[in-house]
Amino acid sequence: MKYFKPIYIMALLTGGLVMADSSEAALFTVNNTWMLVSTILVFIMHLGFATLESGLTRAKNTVNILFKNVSIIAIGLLTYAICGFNLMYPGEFSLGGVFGFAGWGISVPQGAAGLVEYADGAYTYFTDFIFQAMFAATAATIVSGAVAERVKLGSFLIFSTLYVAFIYPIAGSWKWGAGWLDQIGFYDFAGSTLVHSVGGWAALVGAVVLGPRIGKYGRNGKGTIPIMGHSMPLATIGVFLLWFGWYGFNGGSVLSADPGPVSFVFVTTTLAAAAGVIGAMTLSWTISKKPDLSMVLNGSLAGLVGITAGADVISPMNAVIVGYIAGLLVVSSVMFFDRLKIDDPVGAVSVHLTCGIWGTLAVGIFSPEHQFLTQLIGVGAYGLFCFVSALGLFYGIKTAIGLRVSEQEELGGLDLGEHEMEAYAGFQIFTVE
Amino acid sequence: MKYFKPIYIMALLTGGLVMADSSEAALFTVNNTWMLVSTILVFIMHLGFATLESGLTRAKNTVNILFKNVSIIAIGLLTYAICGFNLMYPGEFSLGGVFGFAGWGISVPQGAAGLVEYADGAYTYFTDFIFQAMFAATAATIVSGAVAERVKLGSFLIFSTLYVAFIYPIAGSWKWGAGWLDQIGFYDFAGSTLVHSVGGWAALVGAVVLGPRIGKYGRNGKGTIPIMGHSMPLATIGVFLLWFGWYGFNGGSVLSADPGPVSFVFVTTTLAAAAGVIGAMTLSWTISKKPDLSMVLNGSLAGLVGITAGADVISPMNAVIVGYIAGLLVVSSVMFFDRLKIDDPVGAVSVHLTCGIWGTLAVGIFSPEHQFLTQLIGVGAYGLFCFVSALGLFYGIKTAIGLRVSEQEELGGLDLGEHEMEAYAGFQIFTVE
Amino acid sequence: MKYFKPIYIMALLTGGLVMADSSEAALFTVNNTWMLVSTILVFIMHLGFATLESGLTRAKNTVNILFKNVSIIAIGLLTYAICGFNLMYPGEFSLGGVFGFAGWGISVPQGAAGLVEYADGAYTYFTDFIFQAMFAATAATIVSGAVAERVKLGSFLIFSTLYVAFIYPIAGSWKWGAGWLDQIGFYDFAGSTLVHSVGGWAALVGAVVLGPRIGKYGRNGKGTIPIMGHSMPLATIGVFLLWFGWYGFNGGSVLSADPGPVSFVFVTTTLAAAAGVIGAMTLSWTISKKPDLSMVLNGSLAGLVGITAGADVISPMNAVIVGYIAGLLVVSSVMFFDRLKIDDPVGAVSVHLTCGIWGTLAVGIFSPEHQFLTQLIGVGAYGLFCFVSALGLFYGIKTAIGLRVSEQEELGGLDLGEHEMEAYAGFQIFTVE
Amino acid sequence: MKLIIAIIQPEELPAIKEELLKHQIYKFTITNAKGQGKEIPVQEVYRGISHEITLLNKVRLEIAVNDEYVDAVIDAITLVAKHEGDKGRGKIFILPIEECIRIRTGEKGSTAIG
Amino acid sequence: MKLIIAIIQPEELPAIKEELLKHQIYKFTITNAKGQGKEIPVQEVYRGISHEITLLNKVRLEIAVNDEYVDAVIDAITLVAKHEGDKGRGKIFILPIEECIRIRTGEKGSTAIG
Amino acid sequence: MKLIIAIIQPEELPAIKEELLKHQIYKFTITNAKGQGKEIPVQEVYRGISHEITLLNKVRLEIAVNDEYVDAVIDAITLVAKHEGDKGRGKIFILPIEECIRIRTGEKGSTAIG
Ligand SMILES: Nc1ncnc2c1ncn2[C@@H]1O[C@H](COP(=O)(O)OP(=O)(O)O)[C@@H](O)[C@H]1O
Ligand SMILES: Nc1ncnc2c1ncn2[C@@H]1O[C@H](COP(=O)(O)OP(=O)(O)O)[C@@H](O)[C@H]1O
Ligand SMILES: Nc1ncnc2c1ncn2[C@@H]1O[C@H](COP(=O)(O)OP(=O)(O)O)[C@@H](O)[C@H]1O
Repeated sequence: MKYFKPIYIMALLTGGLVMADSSEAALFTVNNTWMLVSTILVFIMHLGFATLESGLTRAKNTVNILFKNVSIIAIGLLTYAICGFNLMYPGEFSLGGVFGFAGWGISVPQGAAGLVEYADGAYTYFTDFIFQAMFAATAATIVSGAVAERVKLGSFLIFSTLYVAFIYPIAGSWKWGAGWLDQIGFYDFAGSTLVHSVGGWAALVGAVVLGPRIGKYGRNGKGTIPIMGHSMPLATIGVFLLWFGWYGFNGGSVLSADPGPVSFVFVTTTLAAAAGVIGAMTLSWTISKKPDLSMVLNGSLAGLVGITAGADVISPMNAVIVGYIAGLLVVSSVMFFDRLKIDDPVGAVSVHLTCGIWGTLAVGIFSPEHQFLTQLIGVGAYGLFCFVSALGLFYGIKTAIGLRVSEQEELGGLDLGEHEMEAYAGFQIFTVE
Repeated sequence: MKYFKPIYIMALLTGGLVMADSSEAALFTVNNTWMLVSTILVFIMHLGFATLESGLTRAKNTVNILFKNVSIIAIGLLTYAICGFNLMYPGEFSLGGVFGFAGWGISVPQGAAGLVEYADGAYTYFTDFIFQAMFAATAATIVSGAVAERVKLGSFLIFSTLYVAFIYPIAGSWKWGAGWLDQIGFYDFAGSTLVHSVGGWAALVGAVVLGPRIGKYGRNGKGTIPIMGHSMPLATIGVFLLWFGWYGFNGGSVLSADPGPVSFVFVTTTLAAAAGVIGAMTLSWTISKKPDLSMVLNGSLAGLVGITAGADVISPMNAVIVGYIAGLLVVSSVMFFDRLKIDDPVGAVSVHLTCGIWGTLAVGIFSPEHQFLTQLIGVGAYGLFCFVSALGLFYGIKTAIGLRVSEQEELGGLDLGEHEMEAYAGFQIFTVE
Repeated sequence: MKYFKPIYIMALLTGGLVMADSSEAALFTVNNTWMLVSTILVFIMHLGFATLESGLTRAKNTVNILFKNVSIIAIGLLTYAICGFNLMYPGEFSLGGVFGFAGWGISVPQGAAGLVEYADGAYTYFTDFIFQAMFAATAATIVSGAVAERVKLGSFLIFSTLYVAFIYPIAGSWKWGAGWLDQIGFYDFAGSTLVHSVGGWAALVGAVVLGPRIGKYGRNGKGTIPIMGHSMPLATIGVFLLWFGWYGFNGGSVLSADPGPVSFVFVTTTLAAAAGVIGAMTLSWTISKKPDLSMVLNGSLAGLVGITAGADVISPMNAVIVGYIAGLLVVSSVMFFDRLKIDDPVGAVSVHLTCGIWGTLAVGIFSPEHQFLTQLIGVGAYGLFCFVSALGLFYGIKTAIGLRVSEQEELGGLDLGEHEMEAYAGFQIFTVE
Repeated sequence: MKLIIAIIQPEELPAIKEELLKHQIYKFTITNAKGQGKEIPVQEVYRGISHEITLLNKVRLEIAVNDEYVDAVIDAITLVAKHEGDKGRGKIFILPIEECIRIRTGEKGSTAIG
Repeated sequence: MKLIIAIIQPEELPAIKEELLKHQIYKFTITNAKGQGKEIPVQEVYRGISHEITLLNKVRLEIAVNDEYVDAVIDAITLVAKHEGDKGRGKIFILPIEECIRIRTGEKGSTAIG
Repeated sequence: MKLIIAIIQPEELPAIKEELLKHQIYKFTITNAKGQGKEIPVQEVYRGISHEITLLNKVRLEIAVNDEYVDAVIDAITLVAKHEGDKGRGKIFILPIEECIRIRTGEKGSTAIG
């Protein structure tokens, strides 16, 4: 028989694991394991974002985008440990369902309290923290795509740190932390609003405050000129990884491995994503006469964002409808924002905000237990809070240290400007047009 | 303690979860969780196919290949929900073990019937559906590689839709749906024949009907000219992701998390893949004098396809032999089809058909419980059915709307022709030779 | 109800699965399932290495690096089946805690012995083998990065085969096989020393014996010239995949799915990785004035390697410190080795050796149960053994068949020289400077 | 000695190479180029925006020859690349070369060129 | 007929194109080039080593024109690309063309050039 | 003024740069090229098919100089790139330049070239 490595702290940790009988222990273990697997799946979504965003932008800004994505996850995880977790799940609110804070740092409840009793035998304190921490960084990452190719690195990192450390968890506490929106019956299963719209609003504000990239809306008013992403394979890798991770994002949001709900959520999530692809394909093919890969990729994400709020309460058939409509919406939304001359290089606003709102409202439409009006109130409340916060932060930073790189740096690329580095050393890349 | 998001439908779903004791619930939960994890793993194989196929073809056709792969999975999932699942698992056959249909759409058995009783406490109805649905799209994706760089997008999408909606599930029902081949004792554990050969036959027919790419078999009879894939890193990513996903493909086909069989399948699958690499390496190094990465990559897939039919009934030692021979076979097969001037850009026919047949027959050789002759009958029956169906479909589409893009479009690339888009905007790519 | 595929060997395997009650079976199943999931996660780390290493080297050597990485995993798995597993876990030592061998091949204990009794109901024999086998190939892969862009393919493959078949498992047996270092209380949870340093020492020896790449340390003593990696996206994909897989590497090293320890390990692993990013960012930004993506990427790996030895015995807060210091160390170490003119293209020595040593010592600092001195003895013993073995092997191979490609081949690239193939056919790549 | 610079369509290179070989001309240098001329612009679609690309992929072929070969080169290229009615088939420019050196030997003049 | 070869900064191409168009000049060929001149070298940092890159990205613009257009081309380029005090804005070289052939028609001489 | 076009092996560029610098020549432009000549073709193997590649990677070096520097450039290049017996080391072509303009200043003629 093989030898086992002794794990000292294990004894300490499992000391509390005295359960009525060992079958409870088994159920506890499988629930917890599924939550950890979901955590890993949500983690890899950050690679999905990194590759999607760099694929849909130009080669001269690739190092910059990758750098931002690697930094954000690190910052997001650490700030969530420092204060985010305790802002989002304050236990008690000091300010009537709107603000609460359970103290700095992560504090391990001793013995069984942190383990089996912590969540009625569904998962441990540590599992709870790490699963939620992986979600946190997502909101900031969404912004990164919309402000790409022109935002100063330092300014963006400051914005992200503040947004992810304070705005995201406070907003989250209103619903998931049992705050006021939860009390009035607002529903958002895995975060169409709490994660995607929260990121999407900041993305919108960022894109507006920064203004469009040079050349996007024509020199001398020559109309909108597409600025092609430099690598469709990278973008495709990103979308598949996001879809892949979404099984943890939605599946893990069941907060246990309960076979019924988890498998149900898998089905709705999958069908919505597939329908999003078809929705985006039909609309973009009709409008542009040619099948546009970048739109179809966005379509699957649209379907996923759309079903996220109601993945456990919308039937498979209706999930197809929600996803299909999200696919239509994302294409229309991209074109709409272009008409407004709001330049969002990767379509982050259309995917996460437009479809996040749609998904949240869809719960009010397709789930009999939920009310459209309450959902609308939730959407409005989050919109207001995030819009104002993001605007405040962006303007503050703009005033203090500036937001946008110089014209010359933008033309030459942020990789050389901000990093003095190239993403594809040796490759011949035409930097004209 | 943290707050739990209420999940309304969960109550409904788990209402049926009244089990003899909670230990059965725990076992049910872990079995179901493993099936869902396997589902996710099979999902990511589609990214594996997308990257492998685009890596092994030219840069000018990359958008097209990615587009096909994103579409196919969406189409595959939706058609499987509409009719595929009920064709493949009809319950009762209306046509003596050959054809049966359980009705349109996915119909959730109410309460416990759809949950714990559905599969003797191994997984829920939803889990069954979603796991099988992920398999379905695979067959069409295999075809995509063989017809790459010259097939019309629309024609291919029509073919795939029909093949995956009808041919794949009907063929599948013969064995996995308890049809006639199952009754005579034919064995195919995870689909060397039911998935890989079914895709492989269509790939072969497609490659033959379309004819070779311009320039592949020499201008003025100058012999075979290699058309190099444009990105070996992409191809390598594809192979690793496929291998990764295969643990769900084979491991999930145990249809429970039973420790013995699942871990056994992991060992045979892994060793066969490794032996496939070595097999392809030795043969291609001997023949070409130089170690050919593209062949070694195909070698690992060959080993995986080869072991798929018998991963649970072939011993680890024999799995090495099966994998090694698959590695030799794939190299020989690639060269054989080139001699026949059948142009298969990514080697899909050699990997999935040649090794799929080999793997199915290997069960008859290495597993005492199974008979070579029965395996041969199965291989023949599937071959006949798929060949004829694929030929019919391809010829039908060819007659109706044409199959192949114009010579000019092929030379300029399908990305510009079909999509008016470039995969690598900004990069300098030489389109000569 | 759906039909189940019969799995014959399953009956055989699960025949032994007679347990006190079914709740033990459930716990056994979830433990085993988690170990298998961890196995898959460790598997995908090999794609992480492949992409990281090829991203950080030049385009002209990409095929070569990919080929090495695909081969190594195949070789590693097969040799581990042949002798590695039985060298590493000999059961009894024939040479007092230093060397033992349990015989050739993998031998399945019959019935319950190979299943539930094998590891006290934590996992089966097969699971044990396959999980450990995935670790084995890692050590050789680490070397591959340090000797990249100049080592002969054949020579490297011979070195790897011998190192992974004999040196790694013998060294491993000292601790994980319950050998002498285990007996004196040395601690290495998941392999900061047993895996990473063992690979790191060979990487160092390889880099020294081979000498630097042409042009790295200046023509005419012009100082150190950076040789940029050709694809930052590939490198980033590699790092994220490694981090992703590390949840299996560390999480699986708990050797069960026990909720407390596994979730604890997830938290320490994650925070150390995040802190490593910040550590490398602050130091490299300070020194170079510009934020260096390649350093930040290495930083996260540094944090991960650093926490690996003590992921279960170091508190989350201290894990941040361990990770942060690892981040500082990796940057300093890269610059240090450059000063010594030891050319390590991907920083393998700095990540795996420097931080592997740091992590092992950190256990002696941050865990009250462990002694700094014992840890130091362990580090020293492994250093000596690996250094001498690697030196012997490299010199032996150098004498017998040579280690380094010709100058002309190095300039033209190993892809053409060793493989007669290009990684990016069609792309215009400048091969000057 | 003349330097013949021809801007051609990328897909025509293999045929031009074969044609040149018939005249014993097999030494040349090519670069990847983009050209704007009177050719029909290519349409590109990306994220709902359609756009005309006027800078199209070309190959720039450079052949240094002794004067007596100039006509052969022109003939070879025009033979292959001439398509009645189709705009944007490219141009050939003939420039004078004053001296030519074979780097390997240092040899100069008209014998060095081939 | 002259061949005008201009080495310009990549980001100035769109403006130069517009300027040329004002003079009815819209046919040209470009290639991707790297140039070394007196421009301030770009700093690159990689893995703790900082390095000066002196070979910078340029675009090589080739325009064949009849003699009377030469000044217009020079004016258009210098107008856009001229920045007082900033080194490394590039060069224009004028070379003689002896003959020009339109591949499509075989047409020669000064009418073939446009 | 002359335009010196040299087709060289990519790996020889750094040494040629150093040699040119000794003669105070440091301004030049390079493009990535592929050349076919008498050099030994490279063998490529892909999926069991072996194939001869005759279009090999080259660097195309362009240096505009005043007449008195021509010999120095030729010497620098041939010195580095000359390998007895080895085919395919490349060619140098010397073309006349009629005019040279420094874009930044509009300055013309022989002083503008450096
Ligand atoms: N005057 C010119 N100077 C430089 N390149 C030219 C010139 N005229 C044509 N070209 C090149 O030739 C290509 C085709 O030219 P075009 O004039 O459209 O062909 P055609 O004469 O057949 O209509 C252009 O894309 C450009 O690259
Ligand atoms: N004599 C030359 N030969 C070839 N290319 C040149 C020459 N002089 C300048 N160039 C090209 O022009 C670019 C800018 O040249 P530079 O002399 O630095 O500009 P400026 O004259 O404005 O200082 C260089 O990078 C190089 O590509
Ligand atoms: N007449 C020519 N015109 C254009 N390029 C040429 C010519 N001759 C040689 N070259 C270039 O020089 C390279 C080497 O030429 P080659 O004649 O083989 O060298 P060598 O004279 O040393 O044998 C070729 O690959 C090609 O790029």
